[in-house]
Amino acid sequence: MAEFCNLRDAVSALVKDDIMIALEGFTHLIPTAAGQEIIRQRRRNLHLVRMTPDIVYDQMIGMGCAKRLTFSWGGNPGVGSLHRFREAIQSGFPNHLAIEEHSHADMAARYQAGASGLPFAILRGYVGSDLPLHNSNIRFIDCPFTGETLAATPALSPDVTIIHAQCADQRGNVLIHGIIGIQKEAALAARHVIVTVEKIVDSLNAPVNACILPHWVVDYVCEVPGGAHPSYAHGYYERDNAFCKRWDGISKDRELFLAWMERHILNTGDFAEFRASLEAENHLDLSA
Amino acid sequence: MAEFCNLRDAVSALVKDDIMIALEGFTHLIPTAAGQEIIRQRRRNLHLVRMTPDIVYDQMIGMGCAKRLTFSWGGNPGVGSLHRFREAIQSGFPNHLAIEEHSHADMAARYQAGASGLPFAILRGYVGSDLPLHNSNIRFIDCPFTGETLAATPALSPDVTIIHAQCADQRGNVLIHGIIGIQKEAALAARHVIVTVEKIVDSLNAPVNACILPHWVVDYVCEVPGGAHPSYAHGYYERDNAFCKRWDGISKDRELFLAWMERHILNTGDFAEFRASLEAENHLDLSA
Amino acid sequence: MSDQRYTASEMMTIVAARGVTNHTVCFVGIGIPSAAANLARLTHAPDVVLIYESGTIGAKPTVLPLSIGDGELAETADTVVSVPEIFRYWLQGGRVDVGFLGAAQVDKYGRLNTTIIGGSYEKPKVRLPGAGGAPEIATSAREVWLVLKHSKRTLVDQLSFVTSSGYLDRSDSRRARGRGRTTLVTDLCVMRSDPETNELVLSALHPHVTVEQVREHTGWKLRVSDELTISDPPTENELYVLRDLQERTLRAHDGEAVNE
Amino acid sequence: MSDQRYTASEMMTIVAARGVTNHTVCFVGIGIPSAAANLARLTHAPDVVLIYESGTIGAKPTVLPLSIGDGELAETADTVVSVPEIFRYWLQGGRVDVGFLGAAQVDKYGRLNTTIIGGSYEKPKVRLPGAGGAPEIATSAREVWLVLKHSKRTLVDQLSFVTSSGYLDRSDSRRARGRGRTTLVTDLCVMRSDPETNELVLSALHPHVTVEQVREHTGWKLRVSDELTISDPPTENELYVLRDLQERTLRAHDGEAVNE
Repeated sequence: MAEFCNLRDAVSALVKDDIMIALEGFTHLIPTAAGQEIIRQRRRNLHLVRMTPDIVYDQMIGMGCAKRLTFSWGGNPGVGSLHRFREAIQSGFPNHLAIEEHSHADMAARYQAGASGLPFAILRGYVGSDLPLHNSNIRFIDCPFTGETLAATPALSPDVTIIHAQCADQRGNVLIHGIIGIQKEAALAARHVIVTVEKIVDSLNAPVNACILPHWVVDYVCEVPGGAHPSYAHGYYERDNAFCKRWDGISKDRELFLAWMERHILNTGDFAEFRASLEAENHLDLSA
Repeated sequence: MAEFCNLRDAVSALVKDDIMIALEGFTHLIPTAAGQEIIRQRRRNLHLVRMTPDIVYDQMIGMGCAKRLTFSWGGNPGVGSLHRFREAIQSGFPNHLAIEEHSHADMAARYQAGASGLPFAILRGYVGSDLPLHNSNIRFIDCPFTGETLAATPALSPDVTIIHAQCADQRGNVLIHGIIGIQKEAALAARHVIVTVEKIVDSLNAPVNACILPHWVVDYVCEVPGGAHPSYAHGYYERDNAFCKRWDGISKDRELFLAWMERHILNTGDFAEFRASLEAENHLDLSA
Repeated sequence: MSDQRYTASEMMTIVAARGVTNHTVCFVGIGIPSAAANLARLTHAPDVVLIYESGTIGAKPTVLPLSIGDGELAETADTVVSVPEIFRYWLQGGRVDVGFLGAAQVDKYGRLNTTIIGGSYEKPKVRLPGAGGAPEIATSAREVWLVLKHSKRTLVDQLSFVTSSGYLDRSDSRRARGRGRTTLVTDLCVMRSDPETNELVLSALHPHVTVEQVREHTGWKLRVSDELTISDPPTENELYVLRDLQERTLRAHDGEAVNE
Repeated sequence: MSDQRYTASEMMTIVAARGVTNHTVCFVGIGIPSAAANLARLTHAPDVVLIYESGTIGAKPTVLPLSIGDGELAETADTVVSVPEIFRYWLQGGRVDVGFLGAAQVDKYGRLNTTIIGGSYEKPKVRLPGAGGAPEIATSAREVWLVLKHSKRTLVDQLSFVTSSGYLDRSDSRRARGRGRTTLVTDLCVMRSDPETNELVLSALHPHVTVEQVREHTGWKLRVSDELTISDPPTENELYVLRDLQERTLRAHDGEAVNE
């Protein structure tokens, strides 16, 4: 049964040190506010899971929240590298980051298996690739009918999945639309689910076959307008491409990164304050 | 690339004797008109596939179109048994009908595997059931990670799949909504696809995440208003429950069945004539 | 049955409905299971979540569906997903509390036959519709509730065919998910499975029904619970809501019959 | 390059675009592949179907997306499906004619590295983003088109890591689907894979480029086709449409930058 609360309480209730947690979003509807709240609550030793780790995972990794990352593509879309992610892998700063690396098709299949109550998934994957040499969670299995060899990978079942969606109704039913990515599967694969939404509405007015998470598969619904920034929320706001570019500069330098995180995240109480803090800086920059 | 034509030409181009063919629809949007056209063209030795064979499959089986049936539940929903289906299995009339029987979850997984280009699918299925004893297409496989034993079944890839949908646009993009059943998977699993629609429209005006078959996966689109009768088309017409009940009487008796099929299907040129023929009979009945 | 206020069939539906706890998720078969689940929704369990295998999640039909995929289910559902999704993400995903089923035959372990009666599988005397969703509902739902009319032809010692079981009795090495507790509701009584042996044990009689009557109509040697109880007769409200629902249903579906 | 009408990068994009046949289905990576595929759509291949791995099928963006999941793609698509569906039903389902990819490194078989440069996998000198969709695009698309800038650092003899291959070279018993023909378009030339050996062979030079120049910038001992041709220079229309697209794109994305 979905409970409504603020993001701080939801994160504090479910996100504990050492758990496996997925904050999913495929370039659209990325749950940035939730990731930043986890940083604020100084969680440690998390096993982070995500197909496409980007800025918010760069922030979490750079602030030392993660001991392990399971992923298939890590970058700042349209910009380039993730510097905190790279530095963690290349130099072990701020701590050693173990990685488990798959392809997109595989990660999607793993979430599907988790959502489907299956222990593993099969795919036509990795033919000729070196990835299986470095990942014992990629194995091979023979078809009992044709004898073909296929890749097999274990189901993903995060302790907690957090996603951001456009809206929820008064009961906590959640509507996701536009690029829906892997969010439904990531939520259904998890033991607990937090959903941040742009808006809580009286009625979803959803098309009959829309992508809906019923209230009874969601633990907490938190209204966090703008909570996907700098990514976008179809129907609400566009992506902040300029911020994505700025992130390249902020994150390239350890000290600059840490100072920025301190100022805008650790020293703010919630996402609204974070946005205000960013705004204030922008105005300073513009007037300077 | 979707071509527009009448149903007679579409069936005659793609439905040949001896092929494996699925006419799918899950109580909603059942492609009755297409099945009746196959009867009219006197196709033989078909391997019929469907999760829920109902009246139109009863008609095809009773008229001797089928040599084999792969299915998971055969009945006249809300009414009872399918008499032609039963007589074919129990007494071999009008011909021996080989059957291959699965569960719904399994059939759905088989279509998914077909649509996914995989040779097989896995499921938590058939624990303690006698079905695997009679069906060599149900096997078991061990998870390479947990050691659990799961059911495995081969992909379904019909030579032709026929479905009925609400509408198609001028390019042949097809929209299905309401209870969407297994239609998308059945279409994507097949080598060739025929779609009958209630209406060809200028624009689908479909929600962004609607169930759409793009024109380039469809061979033929045929406008056949009412083509799902006696099932229903969400947004167009309701189910004709009275006809479903009447079918019980018509189909119970071999001679009555054959006379009815002769009069209403073999002696009519297409679905519109069939509907007119039924109407005429109803008026006679009412005035009698 | 001497109480003329209600029929045995009404008692069966009402007792089955009482088993539905509010906020549970029920995977519902058509017929009496659907009537019972909706009666529960309209009385003590307004927040029960009804799933039909056609893909409708959270259906709240105002009249009972004639088929598993009536338009009424789609129109009143919270969302409608595809058939593969309903079986994979929702049933097999372990999200169903109660699977609500009927059957042609049931044995003392609550295993179901919906395949054939008599003869051999290849040449049956009577061919039934087949498995549908039941083999996997039997394993993936946390509990199974069965509703069927009591007779020696339906509660049998030996099934003609085991269509749906769910018990991990074939091999120890298979660590797949096993079947949860079973409750059988008939027009005479309620049986609950013994958690140790999985055997259905007579646990409650409908009012005015005797153990002897139940034994007489049961195909196996029946065990009776030490804590045998007698179910409460239908309340006025239960009867009113059930009859109202059934009348609405008849009117809706007959209306169509008149048009034909 | 002596013709000042166009840049080498424009030539690369235009030649890649020419490879896109009308009515084919392209699975498109971000960057130059996306520019080339959309240029084709806006010139000679109006009915090409563009699929992005974010789930957008039949996208017709008016400006080039910065990411694989821009709203522009969803808004202009025929339909938007989930990420698991795009990989399972559409890519693995065998419905993609051409996979259009970039990479950090490519070897003479057209195998790709997007994982690390230098060092070991555990302790790389440079960590790259990783596999993304490429390992399965390489096996499931009927053909692979690669677009990248020509240099000894990108066209290498030995990949630091084989991220994506698709060749069935590990085991004869594995009968999985193998990789189709590969075309590599760079800012100097076009290479096509030999159907027998899978080796990339120089098949066409861009205007004013010599075989020697190509050899000089290629990390492996280059084979040259017996039927080596010279690609036509960009037409006025190709250049006009490409520049127009890129200007529109810059304007759209700069517009947002100004707001920040």
